[in-house]
Amino acid sequence: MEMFLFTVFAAAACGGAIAVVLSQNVVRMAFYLVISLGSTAGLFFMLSADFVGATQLLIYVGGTVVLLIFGVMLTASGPFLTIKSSPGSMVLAIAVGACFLMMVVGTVLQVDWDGNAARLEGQYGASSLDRPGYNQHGEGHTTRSIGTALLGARFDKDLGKNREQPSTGYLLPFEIVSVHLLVVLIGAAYLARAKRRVHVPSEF
Amino acid sequence: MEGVGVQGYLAVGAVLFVCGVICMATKRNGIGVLMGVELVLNGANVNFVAFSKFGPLGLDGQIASLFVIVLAAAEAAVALAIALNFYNNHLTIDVDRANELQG
Amino acid sequence: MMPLLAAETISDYLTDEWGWTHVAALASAAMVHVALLGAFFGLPAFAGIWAERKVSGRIQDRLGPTRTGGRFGWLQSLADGIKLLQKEDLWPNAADSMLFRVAPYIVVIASFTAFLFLPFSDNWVAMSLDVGLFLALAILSLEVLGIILAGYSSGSKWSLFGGMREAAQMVSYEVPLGITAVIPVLIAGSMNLNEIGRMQSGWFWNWFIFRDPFTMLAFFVFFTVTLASNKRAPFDLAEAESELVGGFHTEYSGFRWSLFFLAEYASMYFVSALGVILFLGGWWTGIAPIDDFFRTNDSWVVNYLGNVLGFAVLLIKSSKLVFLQIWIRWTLPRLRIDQVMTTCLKYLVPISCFLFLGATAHSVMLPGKSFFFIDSGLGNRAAEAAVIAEPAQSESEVSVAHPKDADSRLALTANSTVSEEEH
Amino acid sequence: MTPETYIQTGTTLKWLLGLAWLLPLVGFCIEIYGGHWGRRLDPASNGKKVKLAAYMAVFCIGTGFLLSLSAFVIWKGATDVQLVAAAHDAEHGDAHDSDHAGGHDDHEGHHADEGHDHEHAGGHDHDDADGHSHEGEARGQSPDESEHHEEHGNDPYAAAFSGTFYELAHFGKLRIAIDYYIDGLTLLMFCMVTLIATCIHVFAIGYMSDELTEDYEDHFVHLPGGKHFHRPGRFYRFFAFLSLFSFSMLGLVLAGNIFQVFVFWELVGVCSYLLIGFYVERHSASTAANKAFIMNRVGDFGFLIGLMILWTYFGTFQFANTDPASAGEVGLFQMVRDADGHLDVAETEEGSIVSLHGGEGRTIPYWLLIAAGIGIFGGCIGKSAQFPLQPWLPDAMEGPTPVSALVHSATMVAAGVYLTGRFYPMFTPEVLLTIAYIGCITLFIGATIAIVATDIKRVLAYSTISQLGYMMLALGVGGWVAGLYHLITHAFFKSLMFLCSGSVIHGCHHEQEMTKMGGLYKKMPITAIAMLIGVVAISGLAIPILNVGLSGFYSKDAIVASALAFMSGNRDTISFFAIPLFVMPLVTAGITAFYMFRLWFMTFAGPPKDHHVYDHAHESPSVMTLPLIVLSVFAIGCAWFGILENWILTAEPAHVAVGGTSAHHVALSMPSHHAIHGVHHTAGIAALFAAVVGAALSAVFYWKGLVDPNLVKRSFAGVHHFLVEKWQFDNLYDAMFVRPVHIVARWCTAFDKNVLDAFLHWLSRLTLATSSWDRKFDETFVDGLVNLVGSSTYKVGRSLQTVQTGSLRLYVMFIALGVMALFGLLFMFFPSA
Repeated sequence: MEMFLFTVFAAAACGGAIAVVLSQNVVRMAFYLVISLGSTAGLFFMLSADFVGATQLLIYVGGTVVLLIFGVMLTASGPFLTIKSSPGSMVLAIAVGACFLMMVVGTVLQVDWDGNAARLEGQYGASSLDRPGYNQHGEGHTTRSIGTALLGARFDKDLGKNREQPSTGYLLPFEIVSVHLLVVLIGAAYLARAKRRVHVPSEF
Repeated sequence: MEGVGVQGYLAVGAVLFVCGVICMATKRNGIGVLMGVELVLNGANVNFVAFSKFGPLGLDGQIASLFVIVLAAAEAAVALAIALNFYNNHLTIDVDRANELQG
Repeated sequence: MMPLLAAETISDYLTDEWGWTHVAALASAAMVHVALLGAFFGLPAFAGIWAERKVSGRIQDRLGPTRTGGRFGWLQSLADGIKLLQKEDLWPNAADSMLFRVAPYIVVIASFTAFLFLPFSDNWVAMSLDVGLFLALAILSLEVLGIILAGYSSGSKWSLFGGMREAAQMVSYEVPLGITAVIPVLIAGSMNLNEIGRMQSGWFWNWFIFRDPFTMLAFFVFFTVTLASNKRAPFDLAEAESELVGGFHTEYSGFRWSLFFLAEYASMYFVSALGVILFLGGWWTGIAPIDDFFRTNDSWVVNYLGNVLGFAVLLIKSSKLVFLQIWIRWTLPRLRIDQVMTTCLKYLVPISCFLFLGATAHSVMLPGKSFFFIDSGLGNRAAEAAVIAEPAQSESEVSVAHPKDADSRLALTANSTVSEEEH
Repeated sequence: MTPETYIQTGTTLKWLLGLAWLLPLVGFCIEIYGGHWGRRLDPASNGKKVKLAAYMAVFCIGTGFLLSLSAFVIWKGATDVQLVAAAHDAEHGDAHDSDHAGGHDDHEGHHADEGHDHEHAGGHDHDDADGHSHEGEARGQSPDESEHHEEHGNDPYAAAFSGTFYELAHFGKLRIAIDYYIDGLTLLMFCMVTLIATCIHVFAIGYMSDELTEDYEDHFVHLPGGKHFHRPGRFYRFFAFLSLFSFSMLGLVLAGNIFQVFVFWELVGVCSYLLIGFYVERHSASTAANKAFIMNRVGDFGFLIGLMILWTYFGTFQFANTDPASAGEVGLFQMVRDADGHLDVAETEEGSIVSLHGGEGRTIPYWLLIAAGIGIFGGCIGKSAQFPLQPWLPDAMEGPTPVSALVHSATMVAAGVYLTGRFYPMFTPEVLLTIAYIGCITLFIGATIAIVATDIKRVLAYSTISQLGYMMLALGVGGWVAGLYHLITHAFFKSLMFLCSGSVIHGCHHEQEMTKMGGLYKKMPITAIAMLIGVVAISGLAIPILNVGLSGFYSKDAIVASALAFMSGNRDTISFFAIPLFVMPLVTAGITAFYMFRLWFMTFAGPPKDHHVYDHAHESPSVMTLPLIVLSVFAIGCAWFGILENWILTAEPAHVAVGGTSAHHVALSMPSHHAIHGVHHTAGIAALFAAVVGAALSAVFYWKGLVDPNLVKRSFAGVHHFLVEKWQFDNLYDAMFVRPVHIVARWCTAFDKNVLDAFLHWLSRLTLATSSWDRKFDETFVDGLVNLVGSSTYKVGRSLQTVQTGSLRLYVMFIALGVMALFGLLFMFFPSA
C-alpha cells in the first residue's frame, strides 16, 4: 500500500515537474506545477509530516500558484503566454540536467543507507527509525510539536531520555521569519504599485 | 508491507530539483523561471522531510522545510512584484530581454 | 479512537474474516468508501438545490418548483440533473481544451476532499488528523484554482473576468477566514476538528460562540467570510449574471457545468458544518444530560445511536446555516467588486485581528471562564482530549522524564498560550 | 624665636615676596596683550594710545613695593633683631674693642659681628664647644636652638629663610626647583628694587609720553630720501618690558638656588636686550643691544662653567636649606663652610682638598673651588660691566633714559654685585683677590673715561662702571657690608641722577651733549637741585666735624676703610701689589667728585652754550619731578644713623666679621670688622679730602672758568684721546676678536665656496646621473612590468566580458555546471573511503 501510494505520488510529482519543463504555455505550466506540488504534499503526508504537507498545500498550491497565475494573467496576455525557447538551449539544458540528475542519483545510490541506518540506530536508539506506516498509532501528529518548537519548546527532545538541558527551539527564527514576511509584504506592495500607465501598442 | 526507503524520496527530490534547474535554464518567461525556482525549493524540501523521517533530523527537518516554504512564498511575492515591474517597464516578460547588465 | 471509516478497518475485516486477498480487500474497501461518499455528497447537493429553489420561490413570493416529485417538487433537482446530463458537452474553439476539461474536476475534488476531515459525529470522521482544520481549509482553497483555470481556459473575456475576480476575492478572504477559524483553535488548543467538537460537549453555553463576546462576533465574521469564499451572494462576483453572463462558467454546459454547482453546494454544506463544529457545539445537542446519557452508556448500541443522533444534530444545524445562506442570497443585493475588496481588507481583516487578540486576552485573563462567567470546564475537557489524542508513549515519557512538565503541558493546552514555567 | 614662629614667619615672607615677585609678571602678560588691544578698545583715545599699560605697570611694581615693605617689617618684628645704631658707627670703634675683649656673653651688638653661619641658626657653637656633627646641626636643632636664639637676641642668622616654592623636575639627583632664600639682604634688595623701579615707572609715564601716538617720528632714524622713520608708538610695550625686567630682577634676588639665579640672570639679560634695543630701528640701539647681550654671554660662559663644577662636586644648586620639612638636604653654603665659616682644607699629595659638610663625604679640590668662584664671578663681570667686559654699559645708553636708570641702579648691574655678595661664602681668598683687582682696575678706568665724556648719560654710565668697581673692590677686600652698602646707596643716587639726566634730556628735546647745555638751573630748578644732591652723594662729600654727609659718603667711607684695612693687613704677603687696592679708590674718589661736579656745572651752571637748546628747555612735569624728589630724600638720608648698614650686617656671612688669614695658595689676611673700624677714621678723612679736592678742581675748571678745560685738553692731547677712545678697549676688542673672526669667516667662506660647494656639486651631478639611469630602468622595466600586468588584466577582463551575457538562463546553466564541476573535483580528489 505504501509502495503503491508512493509510486502514485512520486510519478505525479516527477511527471508534473517534467511537464512543467516541457510545456510551453505558462498557464499549463502552472497547472502542472500544481500537480507536482500537490503530489509532493502527498509525499509529505507519507513521510508523516502532516503539518508540512498541509502548509505546502495551503501556501504553495493555494497561495503561491494562485499568485503566479495571477501574475501570468496580468503580464502575459496574448503573445507572451507562449514564449518558445530555442531547441538548442532546450537540448543543452536537458543534457546538463541529465548529467546533474545522474550525478545526484548516483551519489544517492552509492550511499550505504542500511549501514547508516544501523549506525544511527546505535547512536540514537531505534525509536526514531522504527516507524510504522502512515496513520498508525501516534503517527503524523507533529502539529503540536512543531507549534511548540516554533514557540521555543521542544517536546520531542526535551521530554526524551537523558535530556537535562532544554533546547531553545525555533522561537528566534520564527520571529525573524515573521518580520521578514512583513517586510516582504510591504516591499512587494511597494514594488508592484502602479507607477505609470504603459501604453501598450495596438498590434499586441 | 515493503517500506519505501529514503532513496526513493531522495530520487524524487533530485528529479524535482533537476526539473527546476532545467526550467530556470530554458524558460524565457520570467514567471516560468519563478516556477523553476519553486520546483528547486520543493526538491530540497522533499529531502529535508525525508531525512526528518529516516535520519536523525527529527522535527528539525520538518521545521526547516516549513521555513523554506514560507520564505519561498515571500520570494515568490517579491519576484512577482519584480516581474510586474519589469513588465511595466519593458512591455514584455521575456527574461532574455533583461540583459542590460551584460558585460 | 480509530477512525471508523479508515481504510484499514474495512480491508482488515475483509482479509481477516472473509479471507480475501489484500489487494481485493483494499479495492472493495475503496469501492465501499466511494459509494458512501458519493451518496453523501450527492444528497446534500440535491437537497441544497431543491431547497434553494423552494426558498427563493418563497422569498420572492412564489411557490417555487411544484410539479416534479409531487407536491413539493422535491424531484426537481433530480430532473435538473438528468437534464444537465443530457446536454451536449461542448467547448469553445479558443479554449485551452485540456485545462477546460480538467478545471471542474479540480473544483469538485477540492470541495469533496475537504469532507475527509469533517467529523459528522463523535469520532465519525474519515481522517482524524491533528492538522484537520488546517488541511481542510487548504484543500478548500484549491477550489479557487479550478475556478481560475476554468475562467482562463474558456477563452472568453467574461470567463476571464470572472476567474480574475474570484482569484482576487478568494486570496483576500482567506486571510480573515483563517484568522477567525484560528480563534476556536486557540481556545481548544487543537486543530483536530474532532477534538474541537468534543470540547463543546455539555450544556449549550459550552459552545464556543457563547464563550466570550469575541467568539460570538467571530462566528458572524466567519459566516460572512464563508459566504464570500463560496462565491455566494452577495459576494458572487465571479458569476455575476447581470455583468459577466455567467462568469467563469459561461462557456460550460452539461455535466461539467453541473460539477461546478455540485461543488458549490457541497462547499456550502461543508463550510456550514465547519462553522457548526467550530462555534455552534458541533454534533452536541447542547443539553448535557442527553449527550451524557449516550456517551457514558456501556452498550455499543446506545453509543451508536448517540452517534447517529449527533450526525442528525450536525446536519440540522448546518442545514440551518445553509438556509441562512440562501436567505441572504435572495435578500441582499450584490456588491461591486471594489466594495467586496473594501469589505475584506478594510473591515473584516482588522476586525478579525481584533477579535483574535480579544479572544487571546480573554483566555489569558479569565482562563476557563465562559461568556457567562461560568466555569466551563474547558481545561478538563482539553486535557481529556489531549490525552485521548496523544499516543500513550508520550504519557509514559512525560511521567518518567519530566513529571513537572505534564502539568505545564496540560495548562498549555488549556490556555493555548505558552506559559513561562515551561522552561 | 620658636620654631613655630620661624615657620610661620618664613611662610608669610615667602608668600609676600612671591606675590611681589610675580605681580610684575602678571602685569607684563596683561600689558603686552592688553596694551596692544587697549587702543582699539578705547575709541575715545582718538588715535592716541591710552596710558593703561603704564598704570598697570606702576600698580604692579608699587604693590610689590608695599608688599616688600610689609615683608620687611614682618621680618624685622619676627626675627627680633636688635639693631644698635651705634654699634658700627665710626665713632664707636673703641667701644667695639672693649666688646671683643669682653667675650660673647655681652649680648649688645657683639654677636652680630661674630661668625655665625646663616644656616647654623645661632651662635650655639660658642656655647656647645663639644659641637654637633655638621649634618645634624643644620636642622633638627631648631627646637632646642630656639632658646639660644632668645638668649642671643641679636642673632642675625636666625633671620634667614629658605625653601622651595615649587619643584619643577627631578632628573636623578638633579633637582630643579623654584626656591627662595630670604634674609635681610634679600628683603633690602626687594625694597630697594621695588622702590626705585616704582619711581622710574612713574617717571617713565612722563618721559615716554611722546610714544603715546599712532604716528611716532623717530628723529634718529634717517630713511633714504631725507625723511624720518615713522612708526606706531610703543608705550605699552615699554612698560611691559619694564614689568618683565622688574620681575626678572626680583626673581633673581629671591632665588634660592644658583641655577634659578642663572635663569633669572639670563632673563635680566634678555630684558636689558629688549630695552636697550627699544628703538630697534636705530642702528646704534640695535648694535648696542647686541653688544650688551653678547658681552654678557661671554661672562655667562664662566657662570656656566662655575655651575657645572658646583653641580658635579656639590650635587645641589640650593644656597642653603633651613626648611624643617626637607631635613637632610644641605645647601652649598652649608656644605662648603662650617659653623664658624671656615673651609675644611686638607693638604694631600694630589693637592688641597676641601671636605664638604653634610654631603656623604664629598670633597672638592681646592683649585676647582677657585675655578668655580672665578667662573661665577665671570658672570658677575659681564653683568656688572667689570674690567674686561665693561664696554657694553656706555653703549647701553641707547635705551630710553628710564631704562638706563633702572639698568644702572637697581637691576642689571646690581645683579652682578648682588650675586657676588650672595655667593660670598663660596669664594676662596684667591677669588676675592681677583675680585678686588678687577674692581680696582674697573673703577679707575671708568672714572678716567668719565672725565672726558661729554654726553650726559655717558658720564653717568662711566661713573656707574666706576662705582661698580668700588663695590667689587669692597667685596674683594673683605668689606662685604661696605660693598652691598654702597650697592644700595648707589642705587638711590644713581637712579636719581639718571632720572635727572632724563629730565634734562626730555626738557632739552633729546639733546644729550653737555657741551650744548649750561645754565639750565634757571630753567629746571627741581631737576638741578635733585641732580646736585645726587652729585654730592656720589662724591662722598660731608661736613668733616659733624661727620654728617649724604648717603654716598658713608658707603664710600666704608669701602675705602676696608681697602685700607686690607692693604695694611696684606702688605707683607703681596707687598707692592696691595698698594693700588687702597690708592686707586682713594684717587678715584677725587676723580669721581671731579667729573660729577663737572657734569653738574656743565649742565646747570654757567652761561648757556647753545641758545637753541636753552630757549626750548623747560622743567619737566610733576609726574617726572615727583620721583626725583622721592629719590632725593633717599639719596640724602638712607644711610643716616647706620640703620641701613646694620640691616645689611644681619645677612653677613659668618666668616667675614672676624677676618682671618688664608695660606692656601696666596697668603692673604682678610680684615675683620675690628681692623676695619680701626682705620675707619683715617680712610674717611682721606677719602673726604680727595673728594673735596676733586670737587674744587671741577669748580675751578667748569664753574668759575679759572682754567680753560680746552687748554688742558690740548696740553694732554694724547691722554685725552686715549680717554676719549675709552682706553682703546673697543679698538682693542675689534682688533683682537672682531677682525680675526672676520678673517676666519672669510676663510670659512672661501672653504665653503671652493671645497664644500664643489664637493656638493659633484655629489649632485653624481645623483643626477644615477637618477637618470634609475629613470631609464624605471621606465623600461618597472613601468613595462606594470603596464604588462595592466594590459594583460585588461585583456583577460575583455575576454571574460562575453561571459557576462546578462542572460538569466545562462547563469543558471553556469551555476549547474559549476556545481557539477565541484562535485567532480570532490570525487576526484576526495574519493570516499
